[in-house]
Amino acid sequence: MPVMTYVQAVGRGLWEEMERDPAVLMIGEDIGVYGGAFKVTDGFLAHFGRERVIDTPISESAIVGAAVGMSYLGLRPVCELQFIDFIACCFNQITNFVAKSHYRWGAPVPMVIRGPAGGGVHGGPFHSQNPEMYFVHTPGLKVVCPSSAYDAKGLIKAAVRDNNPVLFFEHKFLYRRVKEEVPEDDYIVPLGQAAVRREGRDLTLVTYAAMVQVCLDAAEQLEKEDGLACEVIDLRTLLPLDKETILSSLRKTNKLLVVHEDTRTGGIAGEIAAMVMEEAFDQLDGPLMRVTSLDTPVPYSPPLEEYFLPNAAKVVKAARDLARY
Amino acid sequence: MPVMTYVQAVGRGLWEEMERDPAVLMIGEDIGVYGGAFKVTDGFLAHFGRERVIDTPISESAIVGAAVGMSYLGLRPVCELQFIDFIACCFNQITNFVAKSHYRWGAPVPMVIRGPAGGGVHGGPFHSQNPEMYFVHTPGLKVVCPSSAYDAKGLIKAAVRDNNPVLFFEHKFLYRRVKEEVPEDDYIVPLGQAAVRREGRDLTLVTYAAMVQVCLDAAEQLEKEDGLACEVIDLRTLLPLDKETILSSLRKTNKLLVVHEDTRTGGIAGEIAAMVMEEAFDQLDGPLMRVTSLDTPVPYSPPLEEYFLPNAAKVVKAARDLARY
Amino acid sequence: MALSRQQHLELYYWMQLNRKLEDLLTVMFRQNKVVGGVYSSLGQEATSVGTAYALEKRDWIAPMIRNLGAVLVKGYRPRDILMQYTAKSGSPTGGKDGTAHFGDLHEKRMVSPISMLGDLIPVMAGIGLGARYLGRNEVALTWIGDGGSSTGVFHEGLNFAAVQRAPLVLVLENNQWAYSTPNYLQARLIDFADRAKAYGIPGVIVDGNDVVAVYETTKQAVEQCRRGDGPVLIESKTFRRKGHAQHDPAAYVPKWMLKEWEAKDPILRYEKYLTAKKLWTEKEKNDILARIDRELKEGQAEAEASPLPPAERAAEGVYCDGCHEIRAEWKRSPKPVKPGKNTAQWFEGKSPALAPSLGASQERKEKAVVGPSNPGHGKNAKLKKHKKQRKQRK
Amino acid sequence: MALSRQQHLELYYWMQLNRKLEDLLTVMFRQNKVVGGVYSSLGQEATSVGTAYALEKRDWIAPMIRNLGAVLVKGYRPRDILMQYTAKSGSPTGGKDGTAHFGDLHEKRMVSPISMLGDLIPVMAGIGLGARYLGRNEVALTWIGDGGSSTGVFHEGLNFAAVQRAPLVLVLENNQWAYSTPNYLQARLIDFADRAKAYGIPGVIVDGNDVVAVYETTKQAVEQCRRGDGPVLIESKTFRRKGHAQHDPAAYVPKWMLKEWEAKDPILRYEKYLTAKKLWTEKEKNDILARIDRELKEGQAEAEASPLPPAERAAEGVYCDGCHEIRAEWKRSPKPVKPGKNTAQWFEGKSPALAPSLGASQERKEKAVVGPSNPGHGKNAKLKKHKKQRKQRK
Ligand SMILES: Cc1ncc(C[n+]2csc(CCOP(=O)(O)OP(=O)(O)O)c2C)c(N)n1
Ligand SMILES: Cc1ncc(C[n+]2csc(CCOP(=O)(O)OP(=O)(O)O)c2C)c(N)n1
Ligand SMILES: [Mg+2]
Ligand SMILES: [Mg+2]
Repeated sequence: MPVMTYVQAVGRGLWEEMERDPAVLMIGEDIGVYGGAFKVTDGFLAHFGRERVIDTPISESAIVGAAVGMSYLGLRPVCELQFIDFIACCFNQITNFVAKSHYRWGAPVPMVIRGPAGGGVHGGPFHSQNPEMYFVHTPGLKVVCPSSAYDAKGLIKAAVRDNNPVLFFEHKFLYRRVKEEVPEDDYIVPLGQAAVRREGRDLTLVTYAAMVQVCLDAAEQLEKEDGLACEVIDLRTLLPLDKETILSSLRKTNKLLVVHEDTRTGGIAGEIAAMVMEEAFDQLDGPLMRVTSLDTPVPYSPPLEEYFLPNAAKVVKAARDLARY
Repeated sequence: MPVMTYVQAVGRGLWEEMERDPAVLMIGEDIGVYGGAFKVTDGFLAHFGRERVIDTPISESAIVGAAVGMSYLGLRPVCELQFIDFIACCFNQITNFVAKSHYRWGAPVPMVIRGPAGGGVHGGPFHSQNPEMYFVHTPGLKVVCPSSAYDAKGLIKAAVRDNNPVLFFEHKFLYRRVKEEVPEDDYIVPLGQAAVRREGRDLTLVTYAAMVQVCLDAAEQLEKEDGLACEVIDLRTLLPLDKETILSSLRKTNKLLVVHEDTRTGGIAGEIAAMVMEEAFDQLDGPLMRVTSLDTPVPYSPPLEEYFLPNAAKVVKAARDLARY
Repeated sequence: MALSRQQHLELYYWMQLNRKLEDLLTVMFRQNKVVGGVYSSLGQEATSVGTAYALEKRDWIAPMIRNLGAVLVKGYRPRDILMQYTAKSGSPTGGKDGTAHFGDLHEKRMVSPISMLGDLIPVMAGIGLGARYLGRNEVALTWIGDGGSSTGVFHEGLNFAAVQRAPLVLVLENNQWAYSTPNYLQARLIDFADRAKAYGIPGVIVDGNDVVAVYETTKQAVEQCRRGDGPVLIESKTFRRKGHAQHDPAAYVPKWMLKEWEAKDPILRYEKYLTAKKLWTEKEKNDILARIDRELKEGQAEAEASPLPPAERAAEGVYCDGCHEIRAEWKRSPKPVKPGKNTAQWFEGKSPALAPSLGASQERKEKAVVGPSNPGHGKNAKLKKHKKQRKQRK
Repeated sequence: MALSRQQHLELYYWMQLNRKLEDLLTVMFRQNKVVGGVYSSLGQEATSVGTAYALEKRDWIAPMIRNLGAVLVKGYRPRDILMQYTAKSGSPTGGKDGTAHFGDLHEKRMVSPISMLGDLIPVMAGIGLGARYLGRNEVALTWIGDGGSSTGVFHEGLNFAAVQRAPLVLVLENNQWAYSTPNYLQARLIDFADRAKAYGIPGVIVDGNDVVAVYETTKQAVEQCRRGDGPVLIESKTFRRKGHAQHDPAAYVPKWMLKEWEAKDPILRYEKYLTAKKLWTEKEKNDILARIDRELKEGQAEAEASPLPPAERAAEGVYCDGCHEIRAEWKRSPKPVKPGKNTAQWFEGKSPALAPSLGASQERKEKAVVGPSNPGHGKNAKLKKHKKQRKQRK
C-alpha cells in the first residue's frame, strides 16, 4: 500500500473519480497549469484536458453558479476554493441556489465544493477559518471534515458520487502532516458515519478534523497520568450528523466532551448538546462540556493563535474537570 | 402615548436618531422616494435630504461596503436590506470586513444592518428566512431581534448608538400585527438584555421575535388547561446573549424549553443547551427541549408553511412532555 | 429567416396569452386567490415572447419573474402558472415555491430562478458549457433587469461566460425602473448594452416593444452562440407599465412617461402591423382570442380544482435520496478530450491556444498611452501588445 | 504640475525603499523570521509609488498586498512593515494580523485591506462619500489587480461610486498575471481599462513602469475627483516579475516575457532618466541609497527587538467598548442638507436633478437600434433618448 499525505489522498480520490466517470469535472482558480494552490489537482490538466479542468477568473460566485448549471445536466462538478475562507464570497449561491434547489423544484445538484480550511499554520484571519457551522445550519447541504488520509480519499469519492451538494472541508494543517498508508482500491467512506478512533469507558471526546489528533494525544495523557479511559469519536461528517455513534458511546461513558477548532458560540458542540439532551438526558452523568477556539477572529501571530486554538493541555484539563464531576 | 405598529416604531426610532445626530445616515435600495419596501423610511428623503438618505443600485455588497467606509469617518450609517434574505449577498463584507475590523486593526465600525426577516406571511423560500445564527456564530457582531413595538424603537436607537456593528432583524410578521403604545421619549432598550414577559415557576420558555407571542399564547393555555405556570423569556438580543436572565429563570423553574422560528439544526437552542449545561447542569430537572421550524427551506404554500413553523399547539405539546419529565 | 405567416400568428398568440394570463392573475389576486404578489409584465410581452421564440426546443431558458411569456413559449400551460401563483398541490413545485420559481430539467429545459437577482447568469453559463462538453450544441438564455445588472454576480457570470465563450444569450430587459429606482440611480449609463464592453462581447440594442425585432436580434445572437463565438448581451429597451408588483401604485413614475409608453404598446403595434401587412384576417385574430379565452378558462378551472398540498409534504425532499436517477446525456463519445497545454506553451511563439479571439477589440488600433511619459524611456510611447512583441522576437 | 528636482529625488527614494525593503523581507523570509508569505512587487514599484505620491495628506488609501511602496509614501516606516511581517507585538496590529493588513484612521488615513479581493472598492467609495457629506474635499484611492477585477464586488463598488460620483480613484494594476492565471483566462479584454465603460466613467491607460507618467495620470484623476466629477479607473500596465509569493517559482511564466519586462525595470529606467536629464548627482544617488540602507538597518533592529505579543492579547478587542471615542470631523455646519426631490419632480420637464452627467456617453451620437425592425412601427427607428422626448413634449 502506498504511503500518502492527506493532501495527496484528496487528489488521488478526485483523480480516480475522474478516471471512473467522465461526468466528473474540476473548476476553480489556478487549478489547471498550476495544479491548485495546494497542488491537489497537479497534473490533472495535462491528463484530463481543459474541458474537464477549468481554470476560472477570480469569481467564486461564478465558479459555484457554473457548477450548478453543469450539475443540472447530470455532470458532477467539483469546485475548488483556493482557501475555504473565500466561501463567504459565494455564500448566496450556496445557501440560496444550491441548498434549496432539490427541495423547491426537484432539481438535484450533485456537486462538491472543497477547499483548505482551518488554522494552526499562522495564516491569519482570512486563511484559517472554519466555516462549517454556516452550512450545517443550512438545510439541503452535506458537510464533511476528514481527519485522515484514508478518510480523505474515501470521503471525497463518496462526496463526488452523492446526489446532493457536499461541502468538503480539508484541514490544511493536516495536508502534509498526516502521512499514512492509503489503499489503491476504489473504496469509499460513506457520508454520515462517524468513527470511533479510540475506545474507552470513562468519558467520550467528540471531535473532527485537526482536533482528532489533539484529542488522541489528550486521551493518551489522561490514560497515563489519570488512568482515565477516553473514547474518541471522529465525526467525519457534520451534516447529517451520526447521532447513533455519539449516543451509543454516551450510553457507555455517560460523559461527553466536545472539542472543536471552530469558534465557540454557535459551534457544533451546541447542536450536540441539544441533541443528547433530547435523546438521552438520563444518560448524562455530568454536563456536556466543550473545548473550542475563542470567540474571536483567528489571530496571526503564533503566540496569539496558540492561545486561540484548543490543544491537548486544554482538553486534558477539561476532561479532568468532567471526570471529577 | 401614541399607538404605533412595530414597523412604525422602527421608523420612529431611526427618525429620532437622525434628528439627534447628523452623523446618522440611511443607505439602501428604494429607501428614498419610495420610503423602503415596508415604508420604514417613508418621508425621510424629503426631510433629511439625499446626502443622508442614499438610494442605491441593487448591490448589497456595495451598500455594506460603503457603510463601512462612512463608519470609518465616525458616521453612523444604517443599511436597509430590502428583505433580510439578501444578506447572503453581502455575507462576505459582513463576516470578513465588518466583523473583524476592530479586532484586527482597532478600527471600530459603528453601523447597523437592518431588514425584514421571518416567515408566516407566505413569502416563500427567499422572503421568509431567519439568518440570525450565521451572525451569532461570527465573533465581532451584535444580533438583535425585537418582538414588540416598544423594543423595536428602543433597540434600534441603542443599535445606532452602539460602537459596534449591529445586525437588526425585524420580524415582518409583526410589522403591522403588533400595535401598541410607544412613548415619544428618547428612550433606549439596552442591547444584551433579555426580558421576562411572563413569570412562572414550573418551566421556562426561552424565545424571541415572532415566537414570543406564540409562547405567551401557549403559556396562557398551559395555565388554563394544565395549571402550569410558564415563565416566558424574550431574548431580544441573541449576541451577546443574556445568560444571567436565562440562568436565574432556570434556577427557579429547573426546566427550559427553547422555541425558535429558525431551522432546528444549529439554531440558538443548541447554544443555550451547551451554555446551561456548562453553567448550571445541576439545576436541570429535565432535558432542555426545543420547538423549532423544520430543517427545510421555508415552503411557500400556506399548509406547508404552517406545518414548517412552530405554533402554540406544538409548544403546548412539548411543554407538557417536559413538565411530565 | 423571415417569419412565416403562421409564425406571426404564433407570436401574436403568445403575446396575447401572456397578457391575458396576467390579467387573469390580477383578477384572481383581487379575489384573494393568489398567494403572494403578482408581478406584471404589461408592455414587456414582446421581449419575453420574441426572445424565447428565437430558441429551439433543445435550448435552455431561465425566466425572471416578468417572463411568463417566455415560460409559455417554452411549453408550460396557463394551468401550471396559475397553480404556482395559487400555491396548489398540482403546481410544478407542488406548492413548495411560487410565481415563476419552477422549472424542468428534462422536457422543458427550464431552470427555476431564485429571488436573488443575477444568480442565474453563471448558472446558465454552466449549462451552456456543460452542454458543449457533452457534445450538444445547445444555447442557454436568461434575462436580467436594468436593476439586476448592478449585482456582482452579473459581472462574475458574464465575465466568466465571455472567457469561456459559453453559449449564453443574456437579455438585459431595460424597463427603465427597478422597483422605485430610475435608471440614472442604477448606473451612469444611457445604454445598458455598454455593460458588455467590460467583457469584450457584443452588446446590442433592440427596441423591446417590437416583437419581430426582438425575435430577429435574438435569433442572430443564438446563432453566434451556436457557432461557438460566445455570449451576447442584448439590451431590450422597454418599459414597466405597472408598479413593481400589485401592491405598488408606482406613484414615483411620471405620468408623461407612462403615457409615452402606453402609445408604444407592443401588442397594439403588432396588431396594426399584421393588419397593414395583411398577415392575418379578422377571423384568425378572433380565433386566437377565443382560443386564449378557452385555454385560460380551462386552466383556471383546473387550477382551482387542485387542492392545497398536504401539510406533511413540507418535510419531504430536502435531499435527493434515490428519487432521481442522475445521468448525463452524451452526444459524443465521453472520452477525455485533448489535454490542455501549459501556459508557457500557449505563449511560446504562437497565438495562445486558449486565448479567446478578441472580437471587436482585436480590430482596434493600438491606443496611445494616456498620460504623459517621461523622456529617456519612450516619450509618448505606444504600449506594445503581446502579439507585436512576439513578432519582434522572431 | 511639473515635478521639482526634489520631488524627483523623493520618487526615486520611495521606489528604492520599496524594493530594498522587499529584498530585506525576502532575506528574512529565508532566515525563517517571517510569519506567512512574502509578496513581491518587483517591477511594480513605479505604480505603487507614483499613484500614492499624487495624493495629499488629507487623502485616503487602502493598499493591496503589493502596494508597500504606497504604504511607505503614506508615512509608515520600514519598522512597521517589518513588524507586521514578523508578527511582533509592536506591529501596527499588535500581531493580530500580518503583511499589508493594517491601517490608521486618524494620522495616516490608510484603511486596512482584507484578503478577499475587491472588498475595498465600495469601502473606499464610502470614505469618499462620507468625506463629501462632512464637507471635506478628500479623495480615496485604492488598487485592484487584473484578477481582482473579476470579482463581483469590483462591479458593485465601482458602479455605485459612479452613480454617486464618489471621489474614488481606482488603480487597476494590470501585472498580466493573477497567481498562475494569465489575463486571457481572466477577461476577454486587451485593455482592462475597458471595464470602466460599463460604468460611464473614464478609463485611462498608463505605462505602469514609468513613475512620472503614473504620477501625472493619477494627479489628473485626483483632480477630477476633487472637482466632484466622480471616479476614475486607471489601468497601469506592468508586470509581476516574481511568483505570486515566495513559495511560487512561477514556472508558468514564459522566459521571454520575463526578460522583456526585466528590460523595462522601472527603477533602472528612472535612474537613466534622472541622469540624462541631469536631475541628480552621483552623490545624491549615493546619499539616498545610504539613507535607505541605514533606515532599513534601524527598522530591522527595531523590529527584531520587539517581542512577540503576549498570548492573552488574543482574547482582547473583539468589540469596541469605550476604547475609541467615535466622532465625525465636520468641515461644515452639520445641518441637514437640501431635501431631495421625489422622482417625478426630477423628471418633470427638466434635466433630472440627481441624474449624473453622463460624461463621454452624452457626447455620442444616438445609436441606431441594432437588429431589424418591422415596418408599421418605425422601420430602422432610432431609439429616442429621454432628453429628446422631453423636448418634444414642450
Ligand atoms: C440581490 C437582490 N437584491 C434585492 C432584491 C429585491 N428586488 C426584487 S426585484 C427588485 C427590482 C428589480 O429591478 P430590475 O432588475 O430592473 O427588474 P424589473 O423589476 O424592472 O423587471 C429588487 C430590488 C432582489 N430580488 N435581489
Ligand atoms: C475573493 C478572492 N478569491 C481568491 C483569492 C486568492 N487570491 C489571492 S491573490 C490572488 C491572485 C490575485 O491576482 P491579481 O488580482 O491580478 O493581483 P496580483 O497578485 O497580480 O497583484 C488570488 C486568486 C482572494 N484573495 N480573494
Ligand atoms: Mg427594471
Ligand atoms: Mg495581477
